Amino acid sequence: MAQEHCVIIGNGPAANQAALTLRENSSDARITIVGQEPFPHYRPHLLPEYIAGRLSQEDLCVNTPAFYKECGIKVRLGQKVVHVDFNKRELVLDHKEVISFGGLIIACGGKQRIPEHLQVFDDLMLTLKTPADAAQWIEQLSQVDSVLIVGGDLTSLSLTKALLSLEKRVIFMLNEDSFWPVPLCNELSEKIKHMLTERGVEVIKAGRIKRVTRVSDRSIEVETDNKTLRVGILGAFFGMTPNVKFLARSGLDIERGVLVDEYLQTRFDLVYAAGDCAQVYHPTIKDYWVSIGYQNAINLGKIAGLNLLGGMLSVDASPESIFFVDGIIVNTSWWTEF
Amino acid sequence: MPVVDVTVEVCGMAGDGTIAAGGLINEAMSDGGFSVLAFDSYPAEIRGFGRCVTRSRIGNEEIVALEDKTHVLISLNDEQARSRVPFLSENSMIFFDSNPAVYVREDKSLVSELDPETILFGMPFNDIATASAGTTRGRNLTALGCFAAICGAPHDLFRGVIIRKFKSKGEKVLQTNLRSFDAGFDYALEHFSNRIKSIFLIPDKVGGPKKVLLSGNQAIGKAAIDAGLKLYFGYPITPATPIMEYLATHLPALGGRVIQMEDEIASIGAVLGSFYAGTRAMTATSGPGFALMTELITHGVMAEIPAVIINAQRGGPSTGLPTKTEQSDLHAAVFGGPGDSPRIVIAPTNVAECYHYTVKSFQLAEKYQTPVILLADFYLDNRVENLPMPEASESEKSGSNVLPENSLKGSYRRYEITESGISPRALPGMEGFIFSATGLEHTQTGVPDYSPENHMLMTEKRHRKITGALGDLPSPEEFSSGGKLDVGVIGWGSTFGSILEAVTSARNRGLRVGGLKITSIFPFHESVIRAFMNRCSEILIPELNYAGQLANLIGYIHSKDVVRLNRVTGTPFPPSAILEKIEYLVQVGDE
Amino acid sequence: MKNKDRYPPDNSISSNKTTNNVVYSTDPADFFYVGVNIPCQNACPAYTNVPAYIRCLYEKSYDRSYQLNRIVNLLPGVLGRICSRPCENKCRHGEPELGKPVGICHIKRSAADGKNPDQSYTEYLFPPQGKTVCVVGAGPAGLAAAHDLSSIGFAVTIMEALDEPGGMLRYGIPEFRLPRAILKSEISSALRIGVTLKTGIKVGTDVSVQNLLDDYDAVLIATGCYVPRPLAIPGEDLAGIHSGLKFVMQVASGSPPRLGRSVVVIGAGFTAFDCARLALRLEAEESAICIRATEQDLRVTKDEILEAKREGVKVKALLLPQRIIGNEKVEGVEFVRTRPEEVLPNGRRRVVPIEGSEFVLPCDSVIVAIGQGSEPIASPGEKDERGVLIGDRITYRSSVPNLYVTGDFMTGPTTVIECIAGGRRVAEKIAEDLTGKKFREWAVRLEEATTTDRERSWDFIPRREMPTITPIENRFNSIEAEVELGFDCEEGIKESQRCYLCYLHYEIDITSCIYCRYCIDVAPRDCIKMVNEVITNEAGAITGLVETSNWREVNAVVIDNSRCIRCGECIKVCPVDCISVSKVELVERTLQGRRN
Amino acid sequence: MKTKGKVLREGVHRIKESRVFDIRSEALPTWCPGCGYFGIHQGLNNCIQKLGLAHHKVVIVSGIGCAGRSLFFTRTYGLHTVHGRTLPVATGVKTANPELTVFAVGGDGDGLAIGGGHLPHVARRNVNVNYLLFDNSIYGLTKGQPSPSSPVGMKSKASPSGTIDKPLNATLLALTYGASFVARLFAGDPDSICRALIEGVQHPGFSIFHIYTSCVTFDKEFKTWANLKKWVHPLPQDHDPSDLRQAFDRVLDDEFSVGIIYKRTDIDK
Repeated sequence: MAQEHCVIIGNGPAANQAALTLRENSSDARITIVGQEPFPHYRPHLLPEYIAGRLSQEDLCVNTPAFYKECGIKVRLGQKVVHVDFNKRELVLDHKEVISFGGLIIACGGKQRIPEHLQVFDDLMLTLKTPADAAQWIEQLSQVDSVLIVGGDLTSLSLTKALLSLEKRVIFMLNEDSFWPVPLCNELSEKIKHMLTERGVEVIKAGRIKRVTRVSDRSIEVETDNKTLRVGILGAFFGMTPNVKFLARSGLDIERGVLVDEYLQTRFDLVYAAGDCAQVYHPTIKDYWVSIGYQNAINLGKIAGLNLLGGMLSVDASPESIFFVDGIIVNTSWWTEF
Repeated sequence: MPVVDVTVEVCGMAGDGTIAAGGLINEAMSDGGFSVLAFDSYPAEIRGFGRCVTRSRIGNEEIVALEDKTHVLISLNDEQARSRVPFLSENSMIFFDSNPAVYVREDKSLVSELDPETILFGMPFNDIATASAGTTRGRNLTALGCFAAICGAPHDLFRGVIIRKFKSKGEKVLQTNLRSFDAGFDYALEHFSNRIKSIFLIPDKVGGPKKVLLSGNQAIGKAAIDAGLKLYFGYPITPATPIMEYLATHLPALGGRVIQMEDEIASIGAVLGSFYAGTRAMTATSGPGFALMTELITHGVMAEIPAVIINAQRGGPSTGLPTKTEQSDLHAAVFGGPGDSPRIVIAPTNVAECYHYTVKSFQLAEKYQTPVILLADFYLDNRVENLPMPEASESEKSGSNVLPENSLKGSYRRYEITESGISPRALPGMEGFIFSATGLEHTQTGVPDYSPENHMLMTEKRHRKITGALGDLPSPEEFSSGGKLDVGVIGWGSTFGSILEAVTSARNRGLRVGGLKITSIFPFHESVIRAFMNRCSEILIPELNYAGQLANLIGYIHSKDVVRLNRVTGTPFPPSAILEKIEYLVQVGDE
Repeated sequence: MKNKDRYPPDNSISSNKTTNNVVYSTDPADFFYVGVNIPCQNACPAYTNVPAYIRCLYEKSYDRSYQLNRIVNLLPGVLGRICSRPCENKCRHGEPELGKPVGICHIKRSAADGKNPDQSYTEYLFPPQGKTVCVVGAGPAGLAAAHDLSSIGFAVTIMEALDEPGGMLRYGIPEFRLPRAILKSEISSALRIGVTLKTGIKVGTDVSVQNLLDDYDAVLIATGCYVPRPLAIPGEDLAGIHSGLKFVMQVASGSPPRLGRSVVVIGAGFTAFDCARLALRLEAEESAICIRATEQDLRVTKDEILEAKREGVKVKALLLPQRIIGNEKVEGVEFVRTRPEEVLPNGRRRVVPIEGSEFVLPCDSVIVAIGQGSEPIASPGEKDERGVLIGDRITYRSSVPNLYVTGDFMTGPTTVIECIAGGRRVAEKIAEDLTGKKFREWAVRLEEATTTDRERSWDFIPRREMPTITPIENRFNSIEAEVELGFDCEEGIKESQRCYLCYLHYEIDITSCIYCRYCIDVAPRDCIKMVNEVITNEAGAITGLVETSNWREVNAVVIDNSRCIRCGECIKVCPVDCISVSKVELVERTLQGRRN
Repeated sequence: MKTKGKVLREGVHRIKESRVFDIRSEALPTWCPGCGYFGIHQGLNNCIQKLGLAHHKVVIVSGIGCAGRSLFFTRTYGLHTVHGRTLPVATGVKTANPELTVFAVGGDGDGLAIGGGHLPHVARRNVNVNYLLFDNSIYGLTKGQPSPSSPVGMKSKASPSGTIDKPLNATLLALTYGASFVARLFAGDPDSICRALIEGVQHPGFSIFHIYTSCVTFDKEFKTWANLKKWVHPLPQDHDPSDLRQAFDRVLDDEFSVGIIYKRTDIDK
């Protein structure tokens, strides 16, 4: 293994932790990180701060390119994996380059989840996952003064803070689907509602969204069961779903995410998954969970790295941070921040 | 306005439309008011090991040389473009086809070579082009469209140029190209909207005189026409062919003719014949062809028939490196050929000089009745600069040094020995001046004569004539703050641009350094050069040849050995290399 | 009728006016070729000549396009809506890097929508054979069999237990997916050639199979699968539990049961999705489908899943029901988590329940749609353990002379197109058994072509999505409203342009090739190869190419038709015209037919 | 007609068995895809194979130009000379070692323009050199200037208003110069090239093969594949190659009849 080519799909916390772990424990492995985004590894949960102007893009970055050169880790940015052939042990990039791998760690993270019935309005909603998204927010915020947030998840809360600091009018539609990843039990819903209204956010209940239309380049009309609202920006926050579409035909077990055992191993030799894209089956809780959040990602990345090198570490289920959402169990380390 | 200084490369296989794409970039940027210096290199096989690269340095201040580093690379063929990766600057931008016909393994892929900080713009050029125009023929334009969109170059700026370039090729071709370009432009806007970089901020009003894009070859062609060229004889050879092609397009309208001969031997012969009969003619060739010509050139020296020969130098002996640049014909030009055969050799250093010295060559050739060789080179001939349209004054062109009719006093001596060494020239058809020109050693009347006295007299006369021409030749030009200099850099031909850039940046760093540009290769201004050398503690002569041919020619003038800096990479001299050497010399000088 | 002699008596694209030289081959190598190189036609149980009918649609000859379907599938309008589309999974346009598969099924519907309504289809009829056949069951299999038997010249009677013909199509598929008018008209066009239809007769009770055997020369049982398979878990008898099929049938006959607020559907097939979607059209507010494996493993079409989700249906994966909770009325279902294992040969995913991962999903009613089994009929002949008559998968014979079985009744639940194919095959067999003659045969039709019929730019047309009723709310206004609206003429043609026309076969004549590689230079992908050797199977069909880039070893330049996207660029440039194109189609030929 | 699986396999196998391509280089030719030179290359290779010539006993001498590259793609002894001087060098090789089979190859520019002066003399001397003149009527390597065999009026960057010089007819020249074996061929028909070469090689004396071919990259109008295929046709059955007068008549009447046009029979071996 040690001499073979270890490829890591993804450039998030899990991916980078995995890469560094591999490097620390195997000096001569050839390591490549393939990241879909053009940005170097950054801290996604700080994006709202960046939007608020309190951080620069540099502040978001974790390491410098030079750092990776020193570690002898090849980083490919803005390159998308479109297919993985586990028999030939090759992966194909969207510009049709074929890369062979000995070991593989899938840590491609999650992508913004939009409920099917809202997908038709995709291009009218803003989400927040990448610096590119942030740039869009910054650009549009300069022109509008009101924002409607539907769904609501942990990102949306920190974003709300940022928006308030920019003196924007924020409306929060709390009852769109479940609050994610935390199930919106009344007690918690009240807690959040209180927290928001205290800060001057209008929290409304408006039922399902029926229609979204752009009336002018500065305003969008949102029609729900019982309301019609005009706002500058419509922000959709339904949390993450693992970003594993490209594995569909590969023969890997995919449900919400890549199904792995507690050692993060897939059905294939030397192929592991870590971070937001892994759906881990855990014997102690007798169920699958998808872990969300920076800290979890780092832990999983480390374990995947070590196990790929022959380790037998199992992930801990940290039961106190597990929630049942949308038919799957979610393990997050973010929610405790509130 | 921020300083713009960007080097853009298009790289592809010959046949990919690489050169065309590069040309469009230059035109557009020139129209946009930038100064442009561009240089293409294309292969000896049309599709063989056929790498084509165009490099355009674009800036809003004057540009005298190429940059070593590339900031934008447009790849029309990834396998070829891989070779350009080492030349990329940090955070460079790459445009490449994201959906090539076949899958590529990691070790053959362009992208795999790149640093993470490289900014990737992968777009399916082929598909976009085909989808928009039904053919992949316009994929180079598609790539250009993407480039234009991303770099914030105005859409209509490029469209304007494309229309100008292709309308003659018929509506179909034009539309194909426009559609392909637009498709690329729109695709980029749609898919990379968040990554647009406004690099090329076009100044609202373009200052100064209207500039035109000229290659060295075009400048030479135009100069010849302005100088009253009537006949051109030539044989296709890289890199001189474009001169013939330029003249073939423009000369006939002015009553001149371009005649493609069966080889260089015939070409120079016809040129001599034409001048003999009093018509200005020219031929252009490169090393191999020039070698064929030497015998007839010396015939011109001997028979004192004017001729203008352009030698666009390329690389290596024999067929050598037909598509690479080198300055290794200096010896051949000055000394090549049988016997003592002094001839005038001039070497321009930029496109403007290509123009003015070509004009001058005709004047000198006729005044001194001898072949004049203009030493250009691949880089100088094919580089494109934008400059105000050059014009030649009457005094620059005029004078054929032919005796007026009925001016005969006594008997006519075609090869009369005079103080200047210049003999009275007459043309066939003039009454009472009948004479025979011959390549045999001859008397003042042109009668063959091998007597020792005669040969000594005549040889001496022919040399005196050439030395005397010095007064009419462009004198060396110095670039320094005067006074004592730690290092003096002397150069010629296309290399001098790089020298000037190096010297300038050295001076900006406070070094006592100066440059001397020599354009008169033979005869040369010994006294001027000596004066300069005496003020310098070190003399550095960078040349694109192995032997240091200029150093060999003028080195003896310096009190101590001159420092040679020689390169035979086939590529233009990188300013950085010269700067490095200068700094080194200054250092050792201090110790 | 003008179009009578416009086309040859087989389902091939070309008009028989063609001067091109045509050959019918039954060489196994040619069948193999079709299997590999015309993936869509090969994937279709009825071997529909897909490229041909798509091409016809492009040429706006809707009638011919419809007929090409109708020859092998007597319900094109129906299948154009509810087919399970095995062809699209195999479509070459869907290969990685080539985009999405052609909307073959949608185009089929366009042909049906576009064809001249009062243009009745030309049948190829044989003289009367003076024999009688009784077909039991008017579902897709029965109808297909009855139609073919009748066209071959038998006097055919169909006995149908329910009031209307169509079987599952009529009762098992909700109207919002399949409007009844379409079904009616296509069934009557199938029966118009002289089939007698008797409805409301339940064979086995109203009349015995033995009687039928006495009255008819042959009897065919095609009564399908109507016996819901039970979950076989505790609590299945509680109130509020419905069988999927029965539920759909109740809705279809206008008497839907009460469901309550939240519905859990157990099952992974079309019926399960129909139930979940119907539930939302009735009183239910929440409707969740619970599947044992993952969404990946679902057999229903992607559109089906998407539309269901857009309507608010939730899909909950990796769940195995353990028992149903509640006293006399359903209160919830207890599930256990599963872990997916390997994919079984039958394409199904094996799952293992995870010890101790049980949990309860509360709900008001449960719909069990995990498939059905055949209903035993009192009849002579060998039966299986469930008492269902056994039929031979090749001969379709039962152990009793002149008694045949087909369709889902024989195979268990399959797809509509499989049933239609089965119906046609059994018809052939019965005809052969009764007359000792062969009436139709499959052959590979090869025809020299001159043009490629395609433009490269068509390859970049994006797949047209099927327009549906939006906003979603409007779907719930009426329970019949068909959700999919169908392509308009333009969309249909645009989509049909996307088809690569894989019936085109490109070939380089190596005896005149000069190896100049011009074709490779213009090829859009690695479809033309420098080859050292060609590998074939014992039938003599190409199974592999040994490539090389060593000039010394390049023995031939070969077009790999399994990679070729039929763009025709190579033909345009070949200096020595050594590339030929021909049309290769799998067609069914009428052997001694007579037209009516 | 069938889908030719078996046929194809056997065909390819036959080629493989014949080892006809052993003489090729490993590297792919650098000619543009579609270049007619591939056809000639094919014919030459087949000829060497069919004659069973030992590869090391074969020398190919070539000039400058695309045609000049041939020898890099054929594994025999090769000598790449300067522009237009092919024939003299080939003469030297042959006279120095008569045991060698010598092929001289060059384009129309190389053979009719710069080297045009050499053809008459090598023909006069009747040196046993086999000269393949690749005639695509254009300068390919210098990007499409007119060549001596370009038709009157051919437009190019070097002749924007069309050439006015009459084209040379290599076959006619060869006859006129007294070449003892003259064949005119078409690059699109490697078999007949091969057959003619075999006869030419066996012919004791100078043989010239004037081969019409196409430059797909620069000639879009004149000698395109389409046109050549239209124009070229075999010599009439009754043509008698031993009759010089008839040969002249053929060539004068018809520019595009291909085959062995003249073969002097009165040479003692």
